[in-house]
Amino acid sequence: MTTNNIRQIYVDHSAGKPVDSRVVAVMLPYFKVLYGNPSSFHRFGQEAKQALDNSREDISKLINAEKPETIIFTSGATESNNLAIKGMAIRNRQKGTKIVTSAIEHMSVVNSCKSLVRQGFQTTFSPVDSYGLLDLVKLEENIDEQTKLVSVVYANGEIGTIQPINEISEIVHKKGAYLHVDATAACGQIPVDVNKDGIDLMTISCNDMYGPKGVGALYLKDSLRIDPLLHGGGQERGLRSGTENVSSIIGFGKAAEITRLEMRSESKRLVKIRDSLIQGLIDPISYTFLNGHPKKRLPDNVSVRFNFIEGESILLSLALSGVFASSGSACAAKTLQPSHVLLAMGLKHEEAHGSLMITLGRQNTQKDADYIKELIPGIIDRLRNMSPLTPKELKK
Amino acid sequence: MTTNNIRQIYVDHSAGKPVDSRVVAVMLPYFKVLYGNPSSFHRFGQEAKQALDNSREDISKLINAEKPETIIFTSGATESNNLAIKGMAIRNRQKGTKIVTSAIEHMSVVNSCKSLVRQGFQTTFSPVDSYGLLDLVKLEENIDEQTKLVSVVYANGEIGTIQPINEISEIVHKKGAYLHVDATAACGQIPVDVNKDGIDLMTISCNDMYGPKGVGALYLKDSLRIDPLLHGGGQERGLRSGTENVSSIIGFGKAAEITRLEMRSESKRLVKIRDSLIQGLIDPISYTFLNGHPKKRLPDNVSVRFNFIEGESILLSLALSGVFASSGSACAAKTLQPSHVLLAMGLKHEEAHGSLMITLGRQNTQKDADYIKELIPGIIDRLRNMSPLTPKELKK
Amino acid sequence: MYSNKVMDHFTHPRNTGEITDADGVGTVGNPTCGDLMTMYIKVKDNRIADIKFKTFGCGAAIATSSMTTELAKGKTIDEAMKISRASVAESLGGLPKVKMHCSNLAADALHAAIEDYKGKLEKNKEAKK
Amino acid sequence: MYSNKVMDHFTHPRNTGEITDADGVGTVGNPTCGDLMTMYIKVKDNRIADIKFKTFGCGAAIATSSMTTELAKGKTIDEAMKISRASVAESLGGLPKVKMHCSNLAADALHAAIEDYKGKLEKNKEAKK
Ligand SMILES: Cc1ncc(COP(=O)(O)O)c(C=O)c1O
Ligand SMILES: Cc1ncc(COP(=O)(O)O)c(C=O)c1O
Repeated sequence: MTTNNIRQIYVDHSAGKPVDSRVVAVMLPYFKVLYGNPSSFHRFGQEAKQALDNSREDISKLINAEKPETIIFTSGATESNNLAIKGMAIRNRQKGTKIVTSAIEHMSVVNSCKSLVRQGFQTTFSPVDSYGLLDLVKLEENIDEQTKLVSVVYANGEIGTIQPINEISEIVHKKGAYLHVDATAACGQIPVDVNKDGIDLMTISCNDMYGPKGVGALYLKDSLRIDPLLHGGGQERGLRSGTENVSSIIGFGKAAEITRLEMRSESKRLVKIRDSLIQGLIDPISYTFLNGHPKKRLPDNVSVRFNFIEGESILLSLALSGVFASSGSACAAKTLQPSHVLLAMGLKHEEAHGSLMITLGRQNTQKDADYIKELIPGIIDRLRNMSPLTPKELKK
Repeated sequence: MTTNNIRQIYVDHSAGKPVDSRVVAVMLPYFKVLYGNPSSFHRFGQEAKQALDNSREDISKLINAEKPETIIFTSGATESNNLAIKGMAIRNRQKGTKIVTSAIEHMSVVNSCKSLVRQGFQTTFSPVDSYGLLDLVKLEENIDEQTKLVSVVYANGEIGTIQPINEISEIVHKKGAYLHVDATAACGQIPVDVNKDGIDLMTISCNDMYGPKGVGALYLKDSLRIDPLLHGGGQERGLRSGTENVSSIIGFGKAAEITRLEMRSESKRLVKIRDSLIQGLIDPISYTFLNGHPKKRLPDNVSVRFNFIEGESILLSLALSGVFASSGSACAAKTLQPSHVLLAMGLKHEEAHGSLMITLGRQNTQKDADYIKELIPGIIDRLRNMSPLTPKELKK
Repeated sequence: MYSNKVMDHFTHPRNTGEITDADGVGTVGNPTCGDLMTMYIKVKDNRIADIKFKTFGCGAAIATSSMTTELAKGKTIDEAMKISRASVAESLGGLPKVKMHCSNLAADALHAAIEDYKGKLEKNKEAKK
Repeated sequence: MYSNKVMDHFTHPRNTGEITDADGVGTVGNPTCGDLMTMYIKVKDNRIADIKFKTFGCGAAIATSSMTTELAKGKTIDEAMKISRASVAESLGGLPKVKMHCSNLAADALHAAIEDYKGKLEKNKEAKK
């Protein structure tokens, strides 16, 4: 990292989070001392295996799973989503070949569904309202007898809106389908209870709980069966082969434990900062709007759009002042398309381009929010003055 | 790890290796300081991305790849094997639906091939001789016009035999197929050169080079195209989606660099210890044989079989004396089947059950070998005395 | 990802704003795609006497707009028509590959403004006839 | 993975060896599967006066063989027939799940040895008639 003297405020936590020092501490012995393969017969192996099982237990506790064995370790949320969707779809192909999902899913869900087209599956992307909440009436209509799998994001990290998973679960089960929930962004920020929420499969990300990148999990309800994606030595009850990423899984367990103990107070803290930031941007700056739901919202998420300007130039200006955030703008992404999530809520392309996502984390304080609130109006003003796109009343 | 006073000699390196301290050192900053997502626009992201590219370069140098972009990061050797085999097979299904592989492949190759049966593929497992060397005449016969993919292990970690990849490559290419090589155990121990060896796709494991578990790579020749296994955000040129396991990939790069610089001298050192150990077991103990080829052999691999006794009880006895190894015995494995690799060389089941695999590593010394040489005869003697399976002349 | 020169033009863009009595105005791009630029020119003795721009777009779009105005100012109409996307990018010390096409419209906007000016000139001549 | 008792019986197996003039011999298992056991018994006054075993197999196989001989020694034939796989495993403080079936053949070997003894007894009686 280039060092310079300006203050550095990282507010892109939905993209990547630092690993908690307590997590790193429990990982280190597994690099240098406890480096056995959990499949090995001797104590190096058996102690690694025991540690994996402890992590399984920590994670199952966090989500109130019926037993530790419901947790399958993967390489991350993307793999968990792929495994859940393809594994369930292919396992149940005789019973039905339609998948229903929402219009605001992460690309790992979208593209997993699309990859199944060649194998004879169809996917329906169920719509959301202007807050990003699933339209439950339409959802119910979309689930037909051919539908055995419904996949819904618990909360989308870009807009922060939290879905009514409980109600969705009732609809899905009434219709005789299974519910997969992508809880990548939600799990760790809000209480997630697979039991109460009625979830059959659930994607969990480790880095989103301040654990290492490169590891994730899929919760698979005890009685359920899926086809594996990765074939091999039969690890993870045959559902996910490959030598286990032991050190990271140990870190995952610790991250889950810390989250379970600290989430409630940390989320409360973040909600305050979040709301002060949202108000501090929307109130003073004209033509500025909140993306997503004002209340049913992830504690870390501030997603706003500034009309008449483009997101990358906002990010660039922020970065020059030491603030690192993200945008729904096409220019800031690899795809050169504005975020499909923002468009699904009914935003126009140019509105999506002007979106700014600030996602808070454990290191952020109210002071950071205050600094950002002071900083942004000037940036917006400068860019709008350069823009040909202002409405009459903004023109100088 | 339970501490006790006896000396601990870990000789199960083909199952798992400690992570080199120099590797851990370069990983740590990526947990706590450089935790950006490589897809992020700002400097946290860009510096992570730069670091990934540096690792790609280190790995491509080690295997003499034509350019860094030929390296695709995965979650490990199992995923690389799955991606290579399924990705190539499905991409080229119009051209042919037969896969040829060997009878001594790792289960991740075996089961990847088998998983394609449902999609209309067939697999032929080409035989090996009593040293575990591929029968090249049979291999050539097995490759027909329907065969677009041949997958061969560079060296199997259980028996240590190194295949003549160069000759295999000529046969495969003459027949118009592509060659995938599983170099999990080989890469890091012997010089591997995708260019000289004529390899089209190659699986590389990170832990096998004293890097962290949970990360691996697939070398994919520049002009080649495969179908992805994991769909999503389009990372790794769309061939492997999912947020990159940054810290581990950084460690992977460092591990590859260290390997490139130190492999030659380290392998020389190991070969000496290995050969002294092999001689020290085979010469004094009757009815004891080497598994695999005596010369074309991985530097770390000591694989022997003791007739009339069973491997798990050998392992147990060794562990009581502080030596941690592995066995081809069914009892030491999850499958309750003796190693298919040993059986493929023509061993009888009871011979396979009595196999002991010692795989050496950087921490092992000649002293360790001497200790093991002293220890084993007594163990074998004791167990044989208990066994009903001795031939006439061994009976007391 | 951007060169120092790009960052300089992004943070201190030259010649932003409108010319209300412009001799030529050119607009290119589309807000739907994330880029929209308007160039205003004032022509005197066949030279670009003054030039201003308004840009909706990313850092590259703003910097290329700024650089284009700097390159064009004082040039004859013919010389200004020779300013190309490539020469603008080059003057900025290069642009990231992904930005070369989508956000490098400023030269096009300049050309559009000049065409507009020429068109008006033609009309005036017609009118005078 | 093994209990202390299993490890004790593995490291210090009781009653290993053969009885050359055994009254009954029982062999079960198959080396192909990785387990083979032979039990030798000496019977006096309807009691197991001496017992020895030979076992090819894993730690569990050796320990259960040893424990079985210990349980059987001194018992009457009828009592010894009641020694089961479950009671052997229990006496050892439990066995790993995967080992419960494949490597817990010692009770079967004991029963086979007793059946062998009974068979011989029968034959002897027949012969005496
Ligand atoms: C809702 C959601 N699902 C899945 C993913 C994929 O996570 P990863 O890239 O870590 O595999 C993300 C990543 O940001 C996400 O936000
Ligand atoms: C030759 C070979 N290929 C592939 C693998 C699979 O490696 P992993 O379990 O790390 O994915 C192994 C593991 O030991 C191996 O020996």
